[in-house]
Amino acid sequence: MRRLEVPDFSTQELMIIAAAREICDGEVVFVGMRLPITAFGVARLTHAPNAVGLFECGLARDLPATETLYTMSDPANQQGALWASGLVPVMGQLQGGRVDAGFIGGAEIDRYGNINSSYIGDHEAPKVKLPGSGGAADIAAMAGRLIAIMNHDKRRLVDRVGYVTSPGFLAGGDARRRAGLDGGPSAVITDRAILRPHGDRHELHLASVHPGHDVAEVVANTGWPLQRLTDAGETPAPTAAEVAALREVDRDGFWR
Amino acid sequence: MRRLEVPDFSTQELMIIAAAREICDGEVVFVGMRLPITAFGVARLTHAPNAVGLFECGLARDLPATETLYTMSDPANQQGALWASGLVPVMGQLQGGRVDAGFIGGAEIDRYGNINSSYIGDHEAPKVKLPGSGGAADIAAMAGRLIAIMNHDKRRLVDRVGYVTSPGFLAGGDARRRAGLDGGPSAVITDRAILRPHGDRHELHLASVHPGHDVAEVVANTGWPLQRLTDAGETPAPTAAEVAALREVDRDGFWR
Amino acid sequence: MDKLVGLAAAVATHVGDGDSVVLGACLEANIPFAASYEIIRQGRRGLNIIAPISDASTDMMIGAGCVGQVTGAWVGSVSGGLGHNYRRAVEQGEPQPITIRDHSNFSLGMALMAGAYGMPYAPLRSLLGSDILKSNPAFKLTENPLSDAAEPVVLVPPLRPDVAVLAVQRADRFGNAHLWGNSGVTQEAALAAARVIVMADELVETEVIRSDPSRVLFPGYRVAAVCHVPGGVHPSPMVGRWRRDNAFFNDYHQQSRTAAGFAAWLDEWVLGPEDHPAYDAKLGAQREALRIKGQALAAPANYAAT
Amino acid sequence: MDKLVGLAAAVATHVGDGDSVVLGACLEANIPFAASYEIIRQGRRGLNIIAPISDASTDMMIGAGCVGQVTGAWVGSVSGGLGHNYRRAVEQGEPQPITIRDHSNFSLGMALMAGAYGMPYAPLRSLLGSDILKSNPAFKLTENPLSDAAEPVVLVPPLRPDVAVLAVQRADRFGNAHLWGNSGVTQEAALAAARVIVMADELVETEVIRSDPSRVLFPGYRVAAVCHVPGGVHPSPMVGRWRRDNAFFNDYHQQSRTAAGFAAWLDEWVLGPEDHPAYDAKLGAQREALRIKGQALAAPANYAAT
Repeated sequence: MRRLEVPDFSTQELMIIAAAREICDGEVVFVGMRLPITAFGVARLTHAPNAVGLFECGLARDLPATETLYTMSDPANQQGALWASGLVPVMGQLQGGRVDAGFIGGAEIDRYGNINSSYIGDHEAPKVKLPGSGGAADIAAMAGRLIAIMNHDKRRLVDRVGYVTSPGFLAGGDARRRAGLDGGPSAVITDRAILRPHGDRHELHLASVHPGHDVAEVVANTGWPLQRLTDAGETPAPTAAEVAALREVDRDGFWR
Repeated sequence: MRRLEVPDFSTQELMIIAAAREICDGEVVFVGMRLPITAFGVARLTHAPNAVGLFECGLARDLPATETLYTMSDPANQQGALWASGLVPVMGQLQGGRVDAGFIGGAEIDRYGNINSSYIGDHEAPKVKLPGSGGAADIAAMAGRLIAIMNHDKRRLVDRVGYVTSPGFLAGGDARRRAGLDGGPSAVITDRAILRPHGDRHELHLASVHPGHDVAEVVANTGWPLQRLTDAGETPAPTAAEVAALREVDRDGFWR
Repeated sequence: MDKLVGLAAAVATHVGDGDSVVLGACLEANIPFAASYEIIRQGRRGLNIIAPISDASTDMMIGAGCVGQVTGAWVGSVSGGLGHNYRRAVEQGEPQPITIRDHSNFSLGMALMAGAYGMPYAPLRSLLGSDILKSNPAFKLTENPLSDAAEPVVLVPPLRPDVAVLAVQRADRFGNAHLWGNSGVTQEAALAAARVIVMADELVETEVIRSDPSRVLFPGYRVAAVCHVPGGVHPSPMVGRWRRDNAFFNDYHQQSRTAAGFAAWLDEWVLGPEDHPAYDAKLGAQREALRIKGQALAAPANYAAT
Repeated sequence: MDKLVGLAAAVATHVGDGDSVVLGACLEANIPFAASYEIIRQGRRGLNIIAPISDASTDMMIGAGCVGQVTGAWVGSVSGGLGHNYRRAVEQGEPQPITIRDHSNFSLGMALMAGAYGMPYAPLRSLLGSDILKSNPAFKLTENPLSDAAEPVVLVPPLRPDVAVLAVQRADRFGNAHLWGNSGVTQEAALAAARVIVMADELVETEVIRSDPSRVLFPGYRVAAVCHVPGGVHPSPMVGRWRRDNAFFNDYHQQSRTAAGFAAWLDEWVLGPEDHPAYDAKLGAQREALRIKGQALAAPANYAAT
């Protein structure tokens, strides 16, 4: 795993802590797997002790699992859950407007935050068949706001995705509203930076650059002419409390 | 309770046994409360050992309850049930075409088997406000066939009901089909007789007269010119096995 | 967050005049009568009572003048028959006129389900041919756009109640709750309502609820208040806890035949006792006779992860 | 009616060529892999596999040539990533082309719910703006007829599968079953399918199931066959019984990178062992290491009526 110059945390740990900061106290969040579920644990231990995580397999959970999860349906995610139910009752909370935020990943994201996790190339004769939406299309469409997690390179941050699995701001401007959707992306957390939509066009702008990276590098690795927010600076380094919380959640050092 | 000339069973017991005969083995039946649930117990003990009863409160049950029920949600109907769920999953079986038959009562029924349990008089200024549909409208609309239980007098068996809570054959003929419904009433069991729909008009005809009653009396107590099926005769008296089964189900002698 | 409060405080805080309130989501079982009584005591007015089948609860509240609208499928006394206060309100406008939004049980369940899951409406094959489509203007008769042949479909608008009061066997003080036996529309009501009041027969440690998350019908974070009211469902039954008080229902049904009889009944059982403990004390030995003393325990289920 | 049969007989009787089959209704848990393997052994062809997220099961069946269509939201290996057989089938038509009916998890759940409850369709606010509406022609974009303002609604046609294979912790021989932990779309699939095969990790007396009817997700009369297959969900997890075999999934993911690697894997793990007991024996100590030995029992629930 690549190490930053600052020796106390890995890039992935910084991404986790940046993701944790996106969760507010008391919120109901679709946290999904891998990085976001760890971020959720950090948020609970730091600034968001009353946040609740939802999982599309049918679970609601507040306490972190007792061991590293490989899937959201692992027994360690079920034991001690707040609610073990079905997909429809839990994802129905999204459609009912009862979910504050959601995290998803994907293969590609574009300048308006649209995400593709289905097809590279023509969907009738694709070059690459990706696994598909899972719950991502639902979370992107119906969560109060969306946080996307991506690796930052030009093949992944593209001008326009060829297939919109999970809608962002579509063609930008009021296109999302016209399609009948509220919400939309609020942050894209990459291994180099954080992007956020800006202004009426909702185009993703550079919000901050992670320690050890610079603006030129981020721009060079983005597939559209990336603009900067006026207050764009460096992503704040993790605090001691955040790192301590992460080490508590990530017992096995999976993300170090 | 009025006794028939034949001393071995009451009118209500005969109605219960007649109702039990309407249930076929292996069927899934909305049995409701009072008389039909007892009939269901008799059917299980005689010719339909694999019938299953559904209750709109969210229950499926095969074994009779261990004590007399006052409501379908009484603890005695829950303990030992096959399935304790919600209203939607259970009534959804009706809409899915998975229910063979249903029993309902009501305040009024008409010559085409439409039942009113809502309003006597104009529904905007009714003379009598009845309790309403409960699940009756659903059972009448969506069960494979409907068995109605009524007391037989002219105020109850009327030419046309003023308000259709639970649809029968509506205006007769193919009116029910045109309204988008399959199924329909297959029997009306009263304290004097059994009526069944006949021919293309689906008008209720006299199918059999209970022992101790006669055709003229039944016709005189029916609110439309009641016609007879060509094979109309006497309702077969309960067999010894049927009476024994009923006495087993009706431990407290509630129906004697 | 500790949500444990007294029933009077929960009603005062969360049930306002004119609110739509689910009372009796489990059909004949687990009706939160103690909450109905408290709402009457506090003199709430103009409520829209939502319940598929309320047994006598809705009838009482109508007679006490709390109700402006009934959104339901059936109002009366399940073992008795007609609801006398319901009749007086609709037929004579006494104590005041009420509006009825007729439903069938299934259409009401589907309406709450649509509210729970944010559906724009629920499409229904039921109610076709029924005059419920005429007496309740909320329904819309359409054709199925996915079908080539003519296929009528009834659209049921979602119900999103202001409050749902839900009685459960046990809950913790954070709103996590276990309910078993039939659940009627409990899950849908809890997920559709803006505010949920849980009325727990037993208050337990949070570990008890967490030991069995599949017995949780709605997540605790949706709950606004938890009230510990043992026997609060009386006279309705609750499996494993309370038998139905059939005699009490029959007595209510007889006394409520006249407005004066109902007023006397209301004075004796609702306005007289200042709260549920006083009502409970008045029931005395009758209440203890209804307590379920047997044990028929669910087979153990193991949730271990390792 | 006694419905207990061997898994091979259940598959032979109830799963036919061209059938639509739900395999993996619980998302990553309780995937009935033993049934997937048996379907492969019996050489079924042209199946329409329905599952929101199948983990590796659908990928295997595609590689084995059993699949003509996938109706799902996600095919791959949850801990590994891309589904290599899925890719080969779609990108190169190897071993044969397949049709994809794209869904999101929620649209698939709603489609099965519509099938379960006989709804003419499910109206959805999700999928708006998504190209899933373009690549799956089954969806229809409409306007909400109950809304005055323009409000787009996606109509999802119901799914009524021919067969659903559902893994549960325990069942009796009559089809009555208990499942706990997350349930995914198990209830909807069971109620929507024409035929249900229950794959029970433990076979119990009917009294065990009747002791807790609220833990029953679908009534036993809807079940066509009960198969007693301890550990039949391997390599997927089942709370209280089996941990996930992460190494096995990873090994599958690596080996299936090439068609030849997949063929070797298939020979070793599916075509080689003649049935589940043989597969189980081959796993040997690895399987026992996955067995959950701890106890974390659900708090008792009393169903007594008196």
